Amino acid sequence: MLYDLEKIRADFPILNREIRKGYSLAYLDSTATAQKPQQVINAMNEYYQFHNANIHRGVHTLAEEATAMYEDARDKIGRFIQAKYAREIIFTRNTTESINLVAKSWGRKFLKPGDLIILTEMEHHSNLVPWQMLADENSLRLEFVSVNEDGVLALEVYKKLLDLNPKLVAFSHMSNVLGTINPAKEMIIDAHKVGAIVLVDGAQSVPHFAVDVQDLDADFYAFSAHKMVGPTGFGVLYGKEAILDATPPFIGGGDMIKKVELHSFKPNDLPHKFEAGTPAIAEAIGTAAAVDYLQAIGMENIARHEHELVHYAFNKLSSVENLKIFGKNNNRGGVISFEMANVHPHDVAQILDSVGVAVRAGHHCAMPLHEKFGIAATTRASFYLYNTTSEIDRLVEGLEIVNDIFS
Amino acid sequence: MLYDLEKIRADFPILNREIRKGYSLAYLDSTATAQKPQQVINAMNEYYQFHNANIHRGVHTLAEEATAMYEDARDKIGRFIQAKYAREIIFTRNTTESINLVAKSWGRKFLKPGDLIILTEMEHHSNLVPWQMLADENSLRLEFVSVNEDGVLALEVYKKLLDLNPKLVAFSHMSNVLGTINPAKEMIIDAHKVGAIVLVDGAQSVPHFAVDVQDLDADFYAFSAHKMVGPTGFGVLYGKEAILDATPPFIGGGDMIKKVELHSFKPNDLPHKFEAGTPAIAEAIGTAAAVDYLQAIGMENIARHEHELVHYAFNKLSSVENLKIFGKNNNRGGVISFEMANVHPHDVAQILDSVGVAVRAGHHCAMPLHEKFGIAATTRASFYLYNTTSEIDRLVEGLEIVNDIFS
Amino acid sequence: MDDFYRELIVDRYKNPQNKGELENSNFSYEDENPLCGDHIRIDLITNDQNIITDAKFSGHGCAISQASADLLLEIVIGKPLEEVKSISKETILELLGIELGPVRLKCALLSLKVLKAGIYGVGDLDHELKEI
Amino acid sequence: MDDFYRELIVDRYKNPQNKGELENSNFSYEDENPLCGDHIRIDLITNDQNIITDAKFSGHGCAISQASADLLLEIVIGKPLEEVKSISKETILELLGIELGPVRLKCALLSLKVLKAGIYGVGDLDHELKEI
Ligand SMILES: Cc1ncc(COP(=O)(O)O)c(C=O)c1O
Ligand SMILES: Cc1ncc(COP(=O)(O)O)c(C=O)c1O
Repeated sequence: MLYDLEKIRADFPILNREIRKGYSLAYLDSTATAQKPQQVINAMNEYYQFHNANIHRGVHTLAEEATAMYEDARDKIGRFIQAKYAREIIFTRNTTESINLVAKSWGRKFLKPGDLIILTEMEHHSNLVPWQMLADENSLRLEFVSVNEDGVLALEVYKKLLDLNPKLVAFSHMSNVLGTINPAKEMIIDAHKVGAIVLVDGAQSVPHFAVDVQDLDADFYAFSAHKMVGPTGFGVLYGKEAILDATPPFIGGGDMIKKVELHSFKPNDLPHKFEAGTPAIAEAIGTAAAVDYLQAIGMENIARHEHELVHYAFNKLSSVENLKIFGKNNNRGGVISFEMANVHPHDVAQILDSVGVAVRAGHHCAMPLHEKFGIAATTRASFYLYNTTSEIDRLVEGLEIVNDIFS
Repeated sequence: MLYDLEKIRADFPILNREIRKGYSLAYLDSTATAQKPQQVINAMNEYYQFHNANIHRGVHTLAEEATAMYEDARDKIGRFIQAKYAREIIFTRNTTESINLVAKSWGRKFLKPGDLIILTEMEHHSNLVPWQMLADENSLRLEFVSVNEDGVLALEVYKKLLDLNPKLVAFSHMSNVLGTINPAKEMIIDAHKVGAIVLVDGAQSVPHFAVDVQDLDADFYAFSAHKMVGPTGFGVLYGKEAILDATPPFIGGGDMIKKVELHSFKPNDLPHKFEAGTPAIAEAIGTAAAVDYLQAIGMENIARHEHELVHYAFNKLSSVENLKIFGKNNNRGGVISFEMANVHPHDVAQILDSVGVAVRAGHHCAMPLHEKFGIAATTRASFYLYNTTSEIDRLVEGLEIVNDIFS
Repeated sequence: MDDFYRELIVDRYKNPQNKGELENSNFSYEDENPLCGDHIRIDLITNDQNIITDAKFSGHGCAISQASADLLLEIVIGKPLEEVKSISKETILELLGIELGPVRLKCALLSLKVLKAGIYGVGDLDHELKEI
Repeated sequence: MDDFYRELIVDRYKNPQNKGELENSNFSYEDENPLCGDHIRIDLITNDQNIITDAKFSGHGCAISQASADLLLEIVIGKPLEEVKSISKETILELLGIELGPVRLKCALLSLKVLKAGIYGVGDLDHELKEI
């Protein structure tokens, strides 16, 4: 036992819910969003009930407390991913906004017509559409690292693309469809050799294993709180100080300024330069509580627990007829996407739901990847720190029912 | 009595706090951010504890419930400001992001070099900096409606500026410094006569009196949840359907697309086109609960209560020596900014804090307005539905202490 | 388990009666559900009096979207184009005989959306569904 | 009320001992607190051995920022430029004799920030204060 699973599960009120008559919830959809422990909910309640105030600009007790709590959250989150300075941590709404911030402020300034961006075929739309928009606007070129049959990036293709001298490389640390964990550190070393800036989409990595942005030497790193047992409405962009300093502001308004006259303004210092308007204060505090929660269990333990679950699931699923798993590689997180012959994933998910098993069905915001494999949608089961092998048994039982109904 | 003030106050846990030894909290800083009733906190807790899931893309029970709760929130918020269609309601992080969305998507597409934008001298930085950034980028001109000595817009100047054929007029419905309520409906009629599009910054209006965007005929209307007893991290942009339809997307990523290929994407329909990535789901639900809360009291009652408080305060403050109020006009909300001769507003606020009275000191994100009046900062007391006359008495007592210390 | 997958739905999904394409159709419309990529195309043949004499759907999707397309076409064949206007969300749900949440509703209504958008112009159904 | 406004602070605010400008200063730096618009400028005169022989501050601000500027200059006069490096947040708080939250801390440290930024370059103090 890596940790006391029953004790952990008791922290998550939703896991006790009878979701369908006679069926408790088996939540296998944490890749979409994670459930929240009472500790995270309590941290936000405590803020609202005892300390709520607007920050940075007030001198009364509540404003001082709220400001300290908000900036302490930045410290804690920065330490969690091993950032060097707290001011390298920019608060956003989600991974998507973090990536857009880079595209629309750093990208619009530093990428010129004809410049090349390298992405991969396994990107989430959030790490695809912002670059398409920018490419359209600034006449950039996009090239894609292909994905092999086993769901792994074709690194030889990556190396060839690097020879074309890209200005930016952007890829996800872990795929939300295939579960593949990409060799980020090596990919960044190679990209830096040709002088490219690297953005890593960490939406699926930060929640699931220990991330050290300094060791990775990532230039930008983006992730969301809601996938790491934290609140909705909160995301993070890490950026190296020198790069963020050179990047113009994104959203304009209160707090991101040093001085405003009618016709001009002077931007504030990092990190405030990128945080305009009243920020998500309660959410920052909730995310800090999520970091505390994850660290108390230990990211290594979480990663190992998920590893055990995914192998248990592989084993069990191999006995289910008509089922085909995508991306059976080994260096992976707790995500399994599959197809059932002749049954649409929506129907699979709906039938599983009727026995209390929550999985996702669809393109998982990765249409090009599905396109590549010639399918419109898959069913996805994903695991997190609170999942159990018996929930996987229930998944398998549900899939047998699917086979019964559609046979 | 408009409503049972003691019963209302009991809904706000923070108001019971002993904030300084021997002093309970007198919170006179709602213009910065409002306190939250337990009902709003509970609505978010309930979501996290029983219904938390990612929305729109899931078919399991939790995802269906969360999607319904999120979209019901849109309906409710839309009805609250009398929007015609739910899809005219775009969810953002705050007023600031709402205004930036308009500047960076509508503005960048429709405003051409040489085009004129009319703003006012009393704008919050959030309704100033985005237009400065856009003006800089697209070579636009900015003109400002001046503010009279009594804190009221010079409407004759406004009419003259309209003769210059602006493409956009943007102003706040109510000033967060002067408390002035601007004649939005008349200003919009006049602007529309010359074919201008009108954006109203409703950060201070929506929380404090009934707003009807259709009656106003506003083209865009922006506001924040945290100022209307709702959560942090949540804002709204209302836009007329036809205008939003013609506006290109802003943030790119998941959920805002209909279809994605490697090199191109097709945007989704309204409102999703403008909501990329996992949105602030709990916050949408919390904001809907805030709307319920405000409506149960009645916006007319809230406006009248604040009106009574502000007149009581005017009366009381007139007896305080060395005190000068800014903008003593009558058509105003519950905001009073003032100066104490020879005492810096920070010191005023700090001494007030030592007796439990929370006010704000600074430029209130309206530097140009302060510049115009030749002062760097003011002290601001503001009132909301939960404030009492005895809290105003405590403010006055605190100001007497300020006079004692610095005399 | 509940009766979610009523026999009718699975049956219509496996053995659709109005699936296919019409060579000589007067109208042909298509659209997709952005949430899952499901795609439906509807071909219609109308006569001089604007009565729908034949209709077929093609594309791919889940049992709900396929079955509801199949059932929808069954009731429109023989009707004047005008009458399609009166077909509502409720009509479809009655045909299917089940209750649906907002996400699955989109699957069930995709064919109706395609049909109405084609006949009356894009957006019309959206108005009807989402108006406050 | 608590002793927040210690006599020392109000006294230094009302009767500063190092306020003014120096015509023949070797160094002159200024900056503002973006949160409140407070502005401080510091003029320094140093001799051949890089010892600070005179210093004055000007600008406007709250009692905390003015008093801490006044007290800061008192301790730097007569010291080598190099020693300014060793003046920390704690030194200032000790001089003031009070505790401060993060917002008011910015007021108290504005003069130190101006002084250090001028001598060692912008950003240096920020590093020291906010490093994780
Ligand atoms: C008039 C006005 N506009 C805009 C804003 C900005 O609101 P937010 O900080 O929620 O974006 C405020 C609040 O500070 C305001 O009072
Ligand atoms: C790999 C990856 N990138 C980006 C995202 C987008 O995250 P968010 O929706 O929180 O912006 C997700 C989550 O859906 C993801 O899995």
